[in-house]
Amino acid sequence: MVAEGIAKRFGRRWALRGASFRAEPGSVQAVMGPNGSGKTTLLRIVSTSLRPTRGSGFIFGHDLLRDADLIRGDVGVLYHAAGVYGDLTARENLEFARRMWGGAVAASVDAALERVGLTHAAADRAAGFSSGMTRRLALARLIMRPPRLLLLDEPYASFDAAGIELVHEIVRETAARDGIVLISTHDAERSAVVVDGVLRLKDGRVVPEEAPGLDPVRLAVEGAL
Amino acid sequence: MSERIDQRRAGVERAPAWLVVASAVALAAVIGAQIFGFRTSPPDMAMGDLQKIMYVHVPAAWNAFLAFFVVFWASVVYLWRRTERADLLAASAAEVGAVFTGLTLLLGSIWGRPTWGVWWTWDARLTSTAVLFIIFVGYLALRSFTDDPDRRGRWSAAVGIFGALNVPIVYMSVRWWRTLHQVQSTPETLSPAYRAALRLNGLAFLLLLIVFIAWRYRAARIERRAELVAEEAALQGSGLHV
Amino acid sequence: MKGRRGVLIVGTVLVLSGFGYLVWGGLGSNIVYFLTPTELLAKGSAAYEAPVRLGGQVVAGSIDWDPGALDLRFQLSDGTSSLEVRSKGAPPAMFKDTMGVVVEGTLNRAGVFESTNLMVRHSNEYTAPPEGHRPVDTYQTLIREEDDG
Amino acid sequence: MSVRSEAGRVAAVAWKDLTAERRSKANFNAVLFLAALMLLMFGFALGPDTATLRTAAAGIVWLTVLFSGTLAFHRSYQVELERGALETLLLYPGGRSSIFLGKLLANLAFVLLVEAVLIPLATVLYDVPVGRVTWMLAVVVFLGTFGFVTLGTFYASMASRSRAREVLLPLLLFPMLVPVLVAAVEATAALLGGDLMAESGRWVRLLVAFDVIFLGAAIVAFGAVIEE
Repeated sequence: MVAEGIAKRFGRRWALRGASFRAEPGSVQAVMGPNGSGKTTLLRIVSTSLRPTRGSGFIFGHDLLRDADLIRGDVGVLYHAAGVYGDLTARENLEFARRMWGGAVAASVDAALERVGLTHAAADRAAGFSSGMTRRLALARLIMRPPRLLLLDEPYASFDAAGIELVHEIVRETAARDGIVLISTHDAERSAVVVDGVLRLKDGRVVPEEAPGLDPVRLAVEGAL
Repeated sequence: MSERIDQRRAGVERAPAWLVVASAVALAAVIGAQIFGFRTSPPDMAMGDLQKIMYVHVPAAWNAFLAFFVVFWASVVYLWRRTERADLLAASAAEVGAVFTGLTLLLGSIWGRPTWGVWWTWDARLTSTAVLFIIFVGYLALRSFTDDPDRRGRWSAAVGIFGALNVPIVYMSVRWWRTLHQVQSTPETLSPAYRAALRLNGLAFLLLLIVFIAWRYRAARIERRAELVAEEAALQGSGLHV
Repeated sequence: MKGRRGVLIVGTVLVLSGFGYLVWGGLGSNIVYFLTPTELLAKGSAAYEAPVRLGGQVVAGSIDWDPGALDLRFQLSDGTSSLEVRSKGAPPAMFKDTMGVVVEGTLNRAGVFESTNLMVRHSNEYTAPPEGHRPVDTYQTLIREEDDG
Repeated sequence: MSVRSEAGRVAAVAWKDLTAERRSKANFNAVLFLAALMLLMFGFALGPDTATLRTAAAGIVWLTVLFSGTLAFHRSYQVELERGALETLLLYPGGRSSIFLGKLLANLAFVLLVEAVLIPLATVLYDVPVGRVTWMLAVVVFLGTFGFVTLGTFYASMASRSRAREVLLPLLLFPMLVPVLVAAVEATAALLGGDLMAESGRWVRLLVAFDVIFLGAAIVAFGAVIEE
């Protein structure tokens, strides 16, 4: 994955001002930076949800702008807003996702619910879920159809220890399949156990790492400061 | 600070010579054609000098339709190629077209009062012109409510295309619905005394339309360029705001 | 990309066939804007109390206008048969003998057409006056008639 | 990207929207109540004269459907915007026109259900005899509603994400609906009035052409409109 000079403008504000980076298949990158530095925007652009105002990129050999349709099927996301329909039950939410994928899934709805520990709540409406449960439901979607490009936005928020372990399992599985993982987070300590490198964003640009190959734990700790 | 200066510099850029000349020619053509119309055409049998309204009303209507055709065409090009120029051209043509349509409606109303006895009547041509006017007012409103240039371009292109597609259907449906308005005048039904003047005015207004669109398009380009310059400044500098 | 092209083709075909149907589907031709008195009378008993548009020419000398009661009666003819039309309210300025008019309303059991809306068929001809004619006269007559209404 | 898998996606979106609607019900009841109220208010505004009401009935019913149905279109996109669902929805593979068609079907079912209550109510309130023409009337109602819902679903995808959404949707949608309103009202009125001038067929054919044209344009343009 290569991104070159990605910039995005919202109205009169630049959220990104020319971010460039590359990520190899099988790697896990932490995207770090203070609030408003453009982390979420970067993930949304890479996921093809947003078109960059400027810049270009290639993901798995596909042009980010021209072939967004081809990239889309390989992308899995876990965002703040979980993309869960409150009026549907947990099972119906996953059933909807399965049908939108055309029925081809790696894990069944029940298996996915089982793994994220929501079997007991399968028939409950998602509107009544706690935010942790809602995000577990979104994780179940990632389990049903493992993506090649996994994008996690603040994945540690509202998860308990078991939930975080589940997130890390999914991250490791994706990397093991030669997928790419980008994790936007403030929590350097937690992410340190899975990440291979850090993309540090400041004012909408990537700050170059002065010495690549440093101990990821140290880098991560610095990022938190 | 530097943004302001750049904007001003962009603003004082001189208009191209052809546009200035063409504007002068268009203005002279409209005045000349109007004088020609008043001089040469005798008062109409039925409505007397009121017929002179035709020399503005009809050319404005023709050219408004032409402007909306430009909107349609430019919108299709924008959705196809995503070239910003097409979006700006569509917006310029829509603005000028809306003004011409408004003029047509206003004069038509003034003309209708003494001849039909009413300011407004629910016939095919009036109603479809009014609907067309509202559609493109909606188009302009949508543009003003949308900040992101990319989204603004895509949305207004869709509205422009739908609006243009709707025009013939509106016309057909209201034509069956009410058929009070006379059938379109053709050279055969129009006395030769009026024909030349009407054609001359049609051409003069066409020139006016082109010049108006060109000026609006130029202004839109300058606005965009100023925006881009400011964008560039914000990109280079430390502030996140344009 | 392949799917998008498919959608583009299907959509364009739909739009074009819709317009094709409008233009060549015979929708525009053989439209009956109004029935003539002969046609309406031919409907027999179905003609009564059903909303229709009736068109024809005002029979010369048949206009009976009562400005006080805003009551207008005249004979409408298509050359073969004629019907008595009764209309409430002031007629349009251009309403006069031998003018083509279209009225909307229903035929009552008494055989009188009760009009709710009277429209003058406005000619699309713009004619220069013959030599020596003073168009101002015609024009002023129009205004005056309209003021009366 | 076969036709079959796209059809599956259309069905999935329609099923999802309708299930959500069935669960909450609040929206359906609110729209229905508003529509019934409008029928009553039109009655009061036009006076108690049965003949007047009967003549105006076709126009009143269609206008009521238009005003109350517009509320349904916003909700159709509101559920997508509440928890960032739209972004996830757009990441599913396949064409965006399937999302449009799915939403179109759900909205169509919604408005037709409202009409199923509204129209019988109107025939009672305004004393309109429909016995002889029920089937033709159903065809006219379906075609008119289809055109209305096609444009409504399309325009709401923009208006509901815009700043001035309450104003913008009617401003964009209503002038576009003039032909469908005219054709539907005229066809309905002609049917109810005995159709002496054989006009209803022509209006029905115009409605068909209208529906086809805007369905075609909407599925092409929707992809460009919905993306960010």
